[in-house]
Amino acid sequence: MVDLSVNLGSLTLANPVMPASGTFAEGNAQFFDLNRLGAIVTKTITDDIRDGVPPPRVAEFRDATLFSIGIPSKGGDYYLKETVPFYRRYSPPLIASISANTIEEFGTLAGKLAGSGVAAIEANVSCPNLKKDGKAFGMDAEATHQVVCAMKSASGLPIWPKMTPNAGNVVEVALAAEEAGAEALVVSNAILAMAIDVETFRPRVANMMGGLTGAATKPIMLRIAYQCAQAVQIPVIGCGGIASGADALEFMLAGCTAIQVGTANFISPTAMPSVIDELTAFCERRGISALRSLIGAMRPHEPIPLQQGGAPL
Amino acid sequence: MVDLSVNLGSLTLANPVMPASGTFAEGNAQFFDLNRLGAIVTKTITDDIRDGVPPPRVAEFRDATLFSIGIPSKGGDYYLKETVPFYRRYSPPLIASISANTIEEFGTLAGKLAGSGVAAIEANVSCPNLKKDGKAFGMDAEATHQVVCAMKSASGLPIWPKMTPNAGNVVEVALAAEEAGAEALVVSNAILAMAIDVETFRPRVANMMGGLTGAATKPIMLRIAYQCAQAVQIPVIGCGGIASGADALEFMLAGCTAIQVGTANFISPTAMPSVIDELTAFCERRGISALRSLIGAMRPHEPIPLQQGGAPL
Amino acid sequence: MNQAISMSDAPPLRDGAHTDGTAGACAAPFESGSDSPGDGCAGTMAQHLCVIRSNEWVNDEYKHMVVSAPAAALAARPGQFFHLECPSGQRGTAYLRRPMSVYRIEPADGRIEFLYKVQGVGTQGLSEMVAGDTLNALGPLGHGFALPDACDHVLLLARGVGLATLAPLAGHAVAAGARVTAVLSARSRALVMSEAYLREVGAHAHIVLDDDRSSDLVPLEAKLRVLHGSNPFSFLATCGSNRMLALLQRLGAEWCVPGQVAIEQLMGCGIGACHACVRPFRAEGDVGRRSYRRVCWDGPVFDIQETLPW
Amino acid sequence: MNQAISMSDAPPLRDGAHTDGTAGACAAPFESGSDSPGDGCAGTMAQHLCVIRSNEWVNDEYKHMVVSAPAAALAARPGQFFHLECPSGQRGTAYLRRPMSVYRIEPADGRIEFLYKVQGVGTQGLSEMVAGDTLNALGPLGHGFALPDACDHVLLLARGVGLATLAPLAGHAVAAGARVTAVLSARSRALVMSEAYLREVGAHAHIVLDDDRSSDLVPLEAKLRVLHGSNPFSFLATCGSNRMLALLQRLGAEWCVPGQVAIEQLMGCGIGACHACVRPFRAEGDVGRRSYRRVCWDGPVFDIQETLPW
Ligand SMILES: Cc1cc2nc3c(=O)[nH]c(=O)nc-3n(C[C@H](O)[C@H](O)[C@H](O)COP(=O)(O)OP(=O)(O)OC[C@H]3O[C@@H](n4cnc5c(N)ncnc54)[C@H](O)[C@@H]3O)c2cc1C
Ligand SMILES: Cc1cc2nc3c(=O)[nH]c(=O)nc-3n(C[C@H](O)[C@H](O)[C@H](O)COP(=O)(O)OP(=O)(O)OC[C@H]3O[C@@H](n4cnc5c(N)ncnc54)[C@H](O)[C@@H]3O)c2cc1C
Ligand SMILES: Cc1cc2nc3c(=O)[nH]c(=O)nc-3n(C[C@H](O)[C@H](O)[C@H](O)COP(=O)(O)O)c2cc1C
Ligand SMILES: Cc1cc2nc3c(=O)[nH]c(=O)nc-3n(C[C@H](O)[C@H](O)[C@H](O)COP(=O)(O)O)c2cc1C
Ligand code: FES
Ligand code: FES
Repeated sequence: MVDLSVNLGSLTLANPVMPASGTFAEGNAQFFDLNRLGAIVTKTITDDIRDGVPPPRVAEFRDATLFSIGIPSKGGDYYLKETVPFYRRYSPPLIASISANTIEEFGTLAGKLAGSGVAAIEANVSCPNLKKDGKAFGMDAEATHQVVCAMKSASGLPIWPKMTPNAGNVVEVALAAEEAGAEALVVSNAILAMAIDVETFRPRVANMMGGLTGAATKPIMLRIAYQCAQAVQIPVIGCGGIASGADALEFMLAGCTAIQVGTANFISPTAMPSVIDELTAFCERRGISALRSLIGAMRPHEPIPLQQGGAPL
Repeated sequence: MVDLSVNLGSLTLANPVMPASGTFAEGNAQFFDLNRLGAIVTKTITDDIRDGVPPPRVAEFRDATLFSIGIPSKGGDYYLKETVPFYRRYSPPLIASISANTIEEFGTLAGKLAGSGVAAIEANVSCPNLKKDGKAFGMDAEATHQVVCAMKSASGLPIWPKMTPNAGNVVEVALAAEEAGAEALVVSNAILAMAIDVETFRPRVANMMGGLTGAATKPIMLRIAYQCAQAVQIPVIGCGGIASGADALEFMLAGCTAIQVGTANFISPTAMPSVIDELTAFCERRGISALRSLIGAMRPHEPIPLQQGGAPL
Repeated sequence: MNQAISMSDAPPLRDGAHTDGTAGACAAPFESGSDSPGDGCAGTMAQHLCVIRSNEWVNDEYKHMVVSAPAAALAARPGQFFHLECPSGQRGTAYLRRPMSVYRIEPADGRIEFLYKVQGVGTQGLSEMVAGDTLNALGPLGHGFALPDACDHVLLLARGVGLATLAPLAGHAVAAGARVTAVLSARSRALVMSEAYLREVGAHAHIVLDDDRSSDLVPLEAKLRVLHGSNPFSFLATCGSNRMLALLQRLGAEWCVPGQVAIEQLMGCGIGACHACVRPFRAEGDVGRRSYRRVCWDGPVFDIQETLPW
Repeated sequence: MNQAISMSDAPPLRDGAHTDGTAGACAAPFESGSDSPGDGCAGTMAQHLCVIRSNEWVNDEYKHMVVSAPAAALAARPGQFFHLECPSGQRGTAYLRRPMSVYRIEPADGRIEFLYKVQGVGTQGLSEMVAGDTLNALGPLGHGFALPDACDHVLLLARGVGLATLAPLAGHAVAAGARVTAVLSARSRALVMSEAYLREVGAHAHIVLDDDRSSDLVPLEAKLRVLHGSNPFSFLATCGSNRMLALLQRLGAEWCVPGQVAIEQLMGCGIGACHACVRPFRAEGDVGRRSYRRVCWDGPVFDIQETLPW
């Protein structure tokens, strides 16, 4: 029996696999037993009701997708009334994901979720579709710090800010989030990108820019997850292009404690249980009794100085 | 006859197509007549002689590659003695690409190239493999400004700084480069990324991190090229994932004046003449007499307010 | 991927144990606009491994695929769709699945059929599949057509590939005791499909063509008025043309006849999670307010008057 | 992609007009370490469209591909390679090309052959090609083997797929008047390939196996010493094993016999542009200094003493 459990701050998960916010909904419960998951992360909500951006909302590439959805939201009350009860029927901890226009609103909405049965809150400070002075909170270490503080003090719940890969200084933002008391980091959200239809001269998603997600982004997302895991003491939850047990392992070897599966859920709604099965099979084949022993187990190449004396290289 | 010519500051190119630095060398001259190119850009050199990083230097994904080469260089003298004479046999303007450890060294090497027959110099301030306090010049608007000033005053040549997509503030860096007197911007260099072999636990390139290039990166690179083209008045040379005439057009529609072809040269050494042929064919089919009329011709979707009165959406 | 994948029971039922496609299935598995799966159909949505029986060209643009499907997939209703994993083909590999309406469901024969236009990378991959290959079909998904209780005469107005979506409603409506009139619009005679299939299930098929301009809106409207005049429609269903949708909205409002339309949109997940597939709709009872609805989850079949032509 | 693509002239020459593979071609198109193409071979490197004649399994792991190649491709020399565009296969599509040595060149028959191990995505794609398909082969690339002027007895020491690279040197050396001894090392008898081909071109082939431990270094060294004792080698060539390279380096130094080794490395461009394919080498004449050389451009055949086992 392989022990797949991992510790994320105050939470212990049965396994490290959970959905990425916005890529999973109630309908997925039709395809496998949600009790198999390490945790359940819901789509980002705002407290106000939002429609999202106009279609077209998706463009596809050979190994990636460009989505621009714009956080449609039925609001905090609907979430408490409908979404929380739905998922509380399952045992894995329920993680809400929230977004807001101001620091204060982040705090208010987090406070509203306290005591609802939500086990932790993801702070979506990184959504490339929400604009505030053209700059997302997550691009700014100070703003991220404030968001985490506001959410923590208002809710008393574990806060998991989600990094944006569009920031050049992700490590700074990660350190600021840790300092503010974040219990874990989710690394990362989608990468801002665009595409143009050369026949019509129109952007391929109506919002012009969207988030690039899926397999092709994995090497970038892995690099950022590694950089954050190197810098902070709190656990990092890797996200970006994960579709298989091997992908999940790659993030764990780079130092991630848990992982989120996003776009792969669209390709197969049973992607997550498959990832769990593949992690188990890998550990069995390699005789690894506790999956968590692989966290950060990457072995860098030994430095090979070229201009060495007579010693064999 | 379609007019493919474009203006890049003080230079006029017969067409907008040129190789991306480091993806093209003398051997390519075997495959097509280099006189067909808009310009010739050579691999980045440093003034000192460098070996580059240990192998493995390349990892491959379904639609992208991860390279970590590390700027091996035979130095400035070799460049002047061998490389410049080789390419001066061809008519397209020769663009050198240089890198250095300090602002002063950037100036010195640029000065060395003045009067050699080089038509402009690309400033590789963005190479993710060269480290200076762990931060590339191109991540820092002020440092980029200084590099451009130093190169310009030392050489009197047009300076084209090459942006790094790893900076969260690319637009700031672009504006600083413009202010310093750059004649054009190359947008962008490779995206920092990594990959781990889950069987051996080793990074897939020895240097651990490398640059992700190729088709899969195009939507990200296009977004950054668009952001820069929106912000600056000087011409932008798009780069990243371009392999076909349609790809080149996508960057031109987004506001780029010219484009560079990188990894696609590895897949087919005749990728560049094919791009030129496809641009010509597109213009002929669409009755466009001057390709340059397509620069920035993207048409955003009209805003579609959802909560409108009775008017049809 | 060993979760919730059902295998076609081989051999397919060929006689005896006749399972009626309607029994136990529901036209509207989940309440429109709701996120919570209803109880009625829980468990029928799955990734089904269907074995291809045949996959032939019907004309220059369309192929007809017949597969053996497991029981849960056979619960599909007219207007529902499957989200298909498309294999690699000459144009490469589609990253996402592709939605495809059920064109015909024959539970007794353990068979589902698709009629599809070969367009881009995904449908090219589908077109290269041969008998014996396995198709991974996620579904049945979405809300199918819901006929009103008293339903004497059903109009099916289909353009192009819209036919693939409307065709199964013909047999279904006939079985429910209605008269069915199908008006098929196409560029040319060669592109008209399924006339025989529609007649076989008891529908009256009329053809209108671009070739002889009989498909133009003015003659089309005249024809529909004549048909309605001689035998009033009690339900209008359409798919495949924006202009035809607008026409039926106008006529439906004038005649006070309800109707539904099946809509297409680019999709991500197909199961209501990603919100990529939205289109704007008129809010029920409030013509001024618009809101986005998910084609995959709230549709793909919508009330004809609430739908906005695009 | 209409530049510098040459088409195989169909039908291939089958008799008459015998073109000797050596005429007009050069073993070392460009000077090692230089970036400038030499004049000798300018224009022979190109993307050739070769038509597949056959592509068959030779054992459980290896396939043998025979293609019709245009004249410029037929100028390939032993040790040179082609950079192959691999079509999509069951494991997907390789993004970059894959390097493959020429296993046999028959200019008179307009034919080139490859012997390859089916490993990952690229070779899987190659393995699915069938007679009549078109292979896009970039080459011939790199430096082939260069026999010394006075060359009485050539040793070919090959392990596994290294054989594919060494095999064409056998016929070439025999044609140049040398005696050729080939020692083939493999895991088991079933994996020994090309024994017949080597004998056919006049080489003396010896087999050593892991099965019976005859391939172990100690018996192998003893065998080579016996062979050298009875008929001294004037040139040592090897490919495919690090341990065998180290052995030949030691014996070559002891015997004062020159030699060359063909090296593999992951490649990007294959034409000297990207510097991805480097390995460290001892600088000529300076055993202490190492420098990187490009396997594709400065090799893939290198001086045996300058090469570092890895
Ligand atoms: C609910 C539903 C049911 C459908 N039923 C059928 C059917 O029975 N028969 C049939 O032939 N087609 C049907 N379609 C359309 C079908 O899904 C698309 O033709 C298919 O996805 C194209 O994929 P591709 O990879 O071949 O083309 P792509 O390369 O993806 O695109 C080619 C062209 O098709 C358009 N397209 C792509 N996806 C869709 C889509 N989901 N909806 C509309 N247009 C699209 C693109 O915008 C583009 O213009 C249906 C669509 C929906 C939403
Ligand atoms: C100059 C040269 C000549 C070669 N000649 C032959 C030949 O005649 N016959 C033959 O079977 N093979 C030959 N190879 C090796 C061949 O190129 C690789 O087996 C092939 O590229 C693997 O591609 P893949 O997509 O199937 O495997 P991948 O999925 O890319 O990888 C599978 C495994 O093969 C290894 N590999 C991949 N590419 C190379 C490479 N370029 N060199 C060495 N190992 C690699 C990978 O590290 C991995 O372990 C040659 C290599 C070089 C450099
Ligand atoms: C359609 C879609 C909607 C998304 N919505 C959200 C969201 O609401 N909140 C959020 O934090 N991330 C959202 N994301 C980002 C994902 O959670 C995830 O970070 C990203 O897709 C990268 O992972 P992947 O490559 O596995 O998809 C969304 C992604 C997609 C594709
Ligand atoms: C092997 C390799 C070497 C490169 N070397 C350089 C270099 O020396 N200087 C530089 O500015 N960019 C270098 N680049 C980056 C390319 O010029 C280009 O910016 C990048 O590859 C993105 O374009 P692409 O997607 O078309 O390849 C290199 C890229 C590759 C793949
Ligand atoms: S396609 Fe994902 S919600 Fe409809
Ligand atoms: S593979 Fe590019 S230099 Fe050798």
